[in-house]
Amino acid sequence: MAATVSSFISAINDSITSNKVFLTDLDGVIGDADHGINMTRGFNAVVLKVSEEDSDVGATLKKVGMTLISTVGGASGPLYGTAFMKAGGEAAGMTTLDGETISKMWLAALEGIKARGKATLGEKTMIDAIEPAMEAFNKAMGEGATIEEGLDKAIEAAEVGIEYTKTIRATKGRASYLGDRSIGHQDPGATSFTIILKTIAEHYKKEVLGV
Amino acid sequence: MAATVSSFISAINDSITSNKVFLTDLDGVIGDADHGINMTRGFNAVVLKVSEEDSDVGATLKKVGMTLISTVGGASGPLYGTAFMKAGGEAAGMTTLDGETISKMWLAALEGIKARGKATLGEKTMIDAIEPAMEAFNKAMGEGATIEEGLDKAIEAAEVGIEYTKTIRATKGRASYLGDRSIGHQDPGATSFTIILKTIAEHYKKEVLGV
Amino acid sequence: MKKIINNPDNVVDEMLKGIIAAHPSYVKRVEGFEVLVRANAPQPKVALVSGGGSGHEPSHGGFVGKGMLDGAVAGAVFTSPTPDQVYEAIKAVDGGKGVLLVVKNYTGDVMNFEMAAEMAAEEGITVEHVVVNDDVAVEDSTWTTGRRGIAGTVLIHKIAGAKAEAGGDLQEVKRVAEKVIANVKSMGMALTTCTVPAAGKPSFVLGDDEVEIGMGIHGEPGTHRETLRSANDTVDHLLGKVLEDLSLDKDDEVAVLVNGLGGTPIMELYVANLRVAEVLAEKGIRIAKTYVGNYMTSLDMAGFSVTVLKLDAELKDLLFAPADTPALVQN
Amino acid sequence: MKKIINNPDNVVDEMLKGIIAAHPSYVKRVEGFEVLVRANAPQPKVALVSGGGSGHEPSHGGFVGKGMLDGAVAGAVFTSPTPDQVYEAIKAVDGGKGVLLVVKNYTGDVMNFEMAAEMAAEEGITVEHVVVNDDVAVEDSTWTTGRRGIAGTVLIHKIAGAKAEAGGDLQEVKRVAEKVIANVKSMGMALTTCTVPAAGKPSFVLGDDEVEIGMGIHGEPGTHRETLRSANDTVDHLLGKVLEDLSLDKDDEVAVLVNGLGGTPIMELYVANLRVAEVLAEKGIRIAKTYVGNYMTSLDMAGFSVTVLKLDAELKDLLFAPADTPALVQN
Ligand SMILES: Nc1ncnc2c1ncn2[C@@H]1O[C@H](COP(=O)(O)OP(=O)(O)O)[C@@H](O)[C@H]1O
Ligand SMILES: Nc1ncnc2c1ncn2[C@@H]1O[C@H](COP(=O)(O)OP(=O)(O)O)[C@@H](O)[C@H]1O
Ligand SMILES: [Mg+2]
Ligand SMILES: [Mg+2]
Ligand SMILES: [Mg+2]
Ligand SMILES: [Mg+2]
Repeated sequence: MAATVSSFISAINDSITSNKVFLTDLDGVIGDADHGINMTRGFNAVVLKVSEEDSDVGATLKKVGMTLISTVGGASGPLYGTAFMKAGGEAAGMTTLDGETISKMWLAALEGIKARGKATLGEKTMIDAIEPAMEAFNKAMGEGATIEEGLDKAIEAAEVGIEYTKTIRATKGRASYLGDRSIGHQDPGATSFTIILKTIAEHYKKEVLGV
Repeated sequence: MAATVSSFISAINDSITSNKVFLTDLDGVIGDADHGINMTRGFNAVVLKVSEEDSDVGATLKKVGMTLISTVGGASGPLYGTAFMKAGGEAAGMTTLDGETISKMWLAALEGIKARGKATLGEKTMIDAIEPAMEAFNKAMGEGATIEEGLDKAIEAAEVGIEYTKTIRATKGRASYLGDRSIGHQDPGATSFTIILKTIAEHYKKEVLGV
Repeated sequence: MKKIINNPDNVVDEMLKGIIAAHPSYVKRVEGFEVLVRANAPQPKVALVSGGGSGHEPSHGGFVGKGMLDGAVAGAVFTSPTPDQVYEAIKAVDGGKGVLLVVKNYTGDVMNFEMAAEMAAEEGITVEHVVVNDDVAVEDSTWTTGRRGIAGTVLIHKIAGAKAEAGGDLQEVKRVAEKVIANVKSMGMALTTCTVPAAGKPSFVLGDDEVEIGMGIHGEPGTHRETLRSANDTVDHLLGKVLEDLSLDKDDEVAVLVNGLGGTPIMELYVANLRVAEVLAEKGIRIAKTYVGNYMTSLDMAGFSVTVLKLDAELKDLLFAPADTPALVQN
Repeated sequence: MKKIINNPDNVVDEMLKGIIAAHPSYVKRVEGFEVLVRANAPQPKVALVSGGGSGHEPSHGGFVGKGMLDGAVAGAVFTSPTPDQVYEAIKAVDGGKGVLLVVKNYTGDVMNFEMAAEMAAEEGITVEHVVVNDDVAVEDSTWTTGRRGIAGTVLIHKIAGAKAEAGGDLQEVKRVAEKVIANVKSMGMALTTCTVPAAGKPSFVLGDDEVEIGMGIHGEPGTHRETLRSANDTVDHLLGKVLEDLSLDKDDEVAVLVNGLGGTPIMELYVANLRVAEVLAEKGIRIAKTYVGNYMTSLDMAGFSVTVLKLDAELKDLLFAPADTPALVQN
């Protein structure tokens, strides 16, 4: 596997940065118009902390999580930060990942987010993309799919999750203050997660599979 | 003479009120955008103080002047107020006016304004309309003109005065803070005076001469 | 975007430096962090720390000083500060008697302050926190995030700060803060949008005579939009909602805060205050103290909020206690 | 026009009532007039009266109280008050030791206050007046009206007010006021226009990234328009003009006022203040005291002004003397 953790992180940074305005605009409608700014600030800081020498996936993701926690702020900072730290905990000492490890990391990340933010599925948060995406990935892997097939299924499910967030009323996060007025608009955090997921899949296909 | 002082005042109030926005806009360009508002507030108050029973021109104009002083504020309040009071002083006890009295009243008003505001001709103030208008009136009367002919000459001169204020730099009043930037714009006070003068002339022709 | 700034990325840092340049006898910086503490901190008393995203000035840095806050943590504009920043503030102000965190009820603030409290607890510092949720524009429900914290927060700073200054222990200071929270209600409205420097454009768009009722202090939408009404009608609506929630009786005493959102002239706040005073007088409710001005702002947003705090003897005493901070001096 | 008002015709009256409702222990109304005086006026001391058009809040009513003004006269918005109003203020505050009028240098203000002084003199009240002209944006010339009075006026209130509170006689208070006037210089700029309620529309129009430099506080045009520059460049320009006129030497002491025009957030004022402090530090000029906030506003105009007052021992003492007013409390 030629692609380093750092190259994944750097790809995520690029796609988050180029979606800064888009994510911020989404947050402007039902939040406080900073989600893209927050995430960009965080990943810009993360790429400075991570280098090609960082081969231990677990340790590196923990560093990513710590950096996100100390640079993003807002709701997304502790949540994404916790997610990366928990995921890193499942990959301690590893230099490559298999499907099973990825599933474990994903679950740990999701549980970390739920514990920190006290939200569950259907509250119009990033969970509405993360959880169905994880389940789709697990299902595909259970059916003998490859990692890239699993990721493609996950992306499909995350996109369905984004659509779902449009249909519901927010009960957690800043959009919850809007009550019914939050209906009709997609959740910024579910969107940023889906962007990250897509970037991971693309980067995996390009750098690892070389397609 | 059928027209009462009060009917003149009321005509002036009408024309000032309908020029409120115009005068304010002129003041917005080189001042603080209130001249029309100030003058309207003043004459609206004046009409409430003056009635058909006020037959003594001098006493009535003094009342007008006092009311302007206590309602207009700004620069134009003391100046117009003083002008009406001084003019009234020349018409004490009179119930009709002749050309000579009008000349005396005009001069007293002008001198009152100059004493109060310490300005002279050519400083881009109301004086640049009032003084040439008075001189044109006096000249016409000296040549044997009727009052309405004298007023028409005065209006012509006042309008030339307005044009003149466009060409000069203000050295008195709020527009003086602009220095050369005041050039090219007409003086609001010279304009309001000309409106008053025109109204007097029209009302005189309509109500006194019946034309 | 028209702002007196140099670079959106430096605006919080430069603002903090500008505050210190103006008020060196009141506040100093915890070096390397977006944290202001009392110039002579720590004090031998319970310490109060508040904070949140920047853009609400003078909150919170302006209220650091005698009788109010010991530390203020400034996040990026409208973004709650990170746990490490809050943790540094806690460490800097702790004088051994514990630290109370005054947190406005936003998911981000709550999480970041809680994480900081966990970090401080691991270092052996006693930390408690209270969560302010005075905004009656938001439906109150235990199933959701609940209500936002807005301008009423300043009254918690004032009153809990006075209790700490008077030597109250951490539990007493916390009890007083919670009593204020239980008795303070607010609601606001916006005449215009605001512009986050890093975003460079308005957070939302309002029509020429359209206003947003129940607006949050970060540009979050409120309960609805309507055509601008008279000051009296607007106050009647906001104050009505506030009073619905407070259950005041005749002869009850209250404190009033008519708060400007940053872009509204003080003239208009006083016009609004007149109506607040009239309505309360009609109901026989007595106003012990009124604050009018920019206390909890939303950048350049025009608009205001009305806050009413129901007083009892204890809260009233503490409200009237002296305070000496850059943004509020009271004898 | 988006304003929190009821009727443009009542805005001054309602504002004054709103001020009194908020601060009854500080100010009361001279019934029937747009005049606020100290709640316990007259004092057995020289009385200070200031005023001018409304729309500059908290000037001037907000500075009525111990150690500052005894009376404030509120004209219509941006229109100097009439002589009878000023006269009522003089009568209400005179405690037998004479009255000093602090007048900003506008033709209207000067004439109306002078007429009031004449009326009061006829009643046997000793009245003096000083004319504030701190705005260096305007060319200084004895052939013209001279310079405008802007934010520096507040420092005259503070310092001459302290002298009166300390028992100075009318001539001493006037001398101190004139010393401040000789040593205080200001210059401002506007990011946006302002809207006079009775006019109902903006006083002028600025392009999207256009600003007006040297703006007056009534929306009068300034020296020129330019494209918005950085906070630092803007401060360098304004402060540069101010310092050109003050001839300060290394180790001289000054007071600084970074004044918001009403629509500018405090955050931005502090960013500007940082640069003011930096520039003065580079020149070795010492800042004894800094005020940052909305002191002399122009309705909803966004923008700010920079004021520098050169201090000597007497002025410094008086500047640091206590004050207790609705808008400025100083221990
Ligand atoms: N309690 C929560 N649990 C999970 N996700 C949440 C929660 N609260 C907020 N979020 C996510 O955070 C996103 C907002 O992030 P951001 O705008 O950066 O923070 P803030 O709301 O503090 O401004 C939301 O779109 C939502 O997906
Ligand atoms: N010193 C002066 N002498 C004569 N007229 C003056 C003087 N100063 C100002 N004016 C007149 O007053 C007008 C402005 O009046 P107004 O706008 O009502 O007052 P203000 O300037 O106080 O806002 C000017 O257009 C000018 O004609
Ligand atoms: Mg957000
Ligand atoms: Mg004017
Ligand atoms: Mg945020
Ligand atoms: Mg005026």
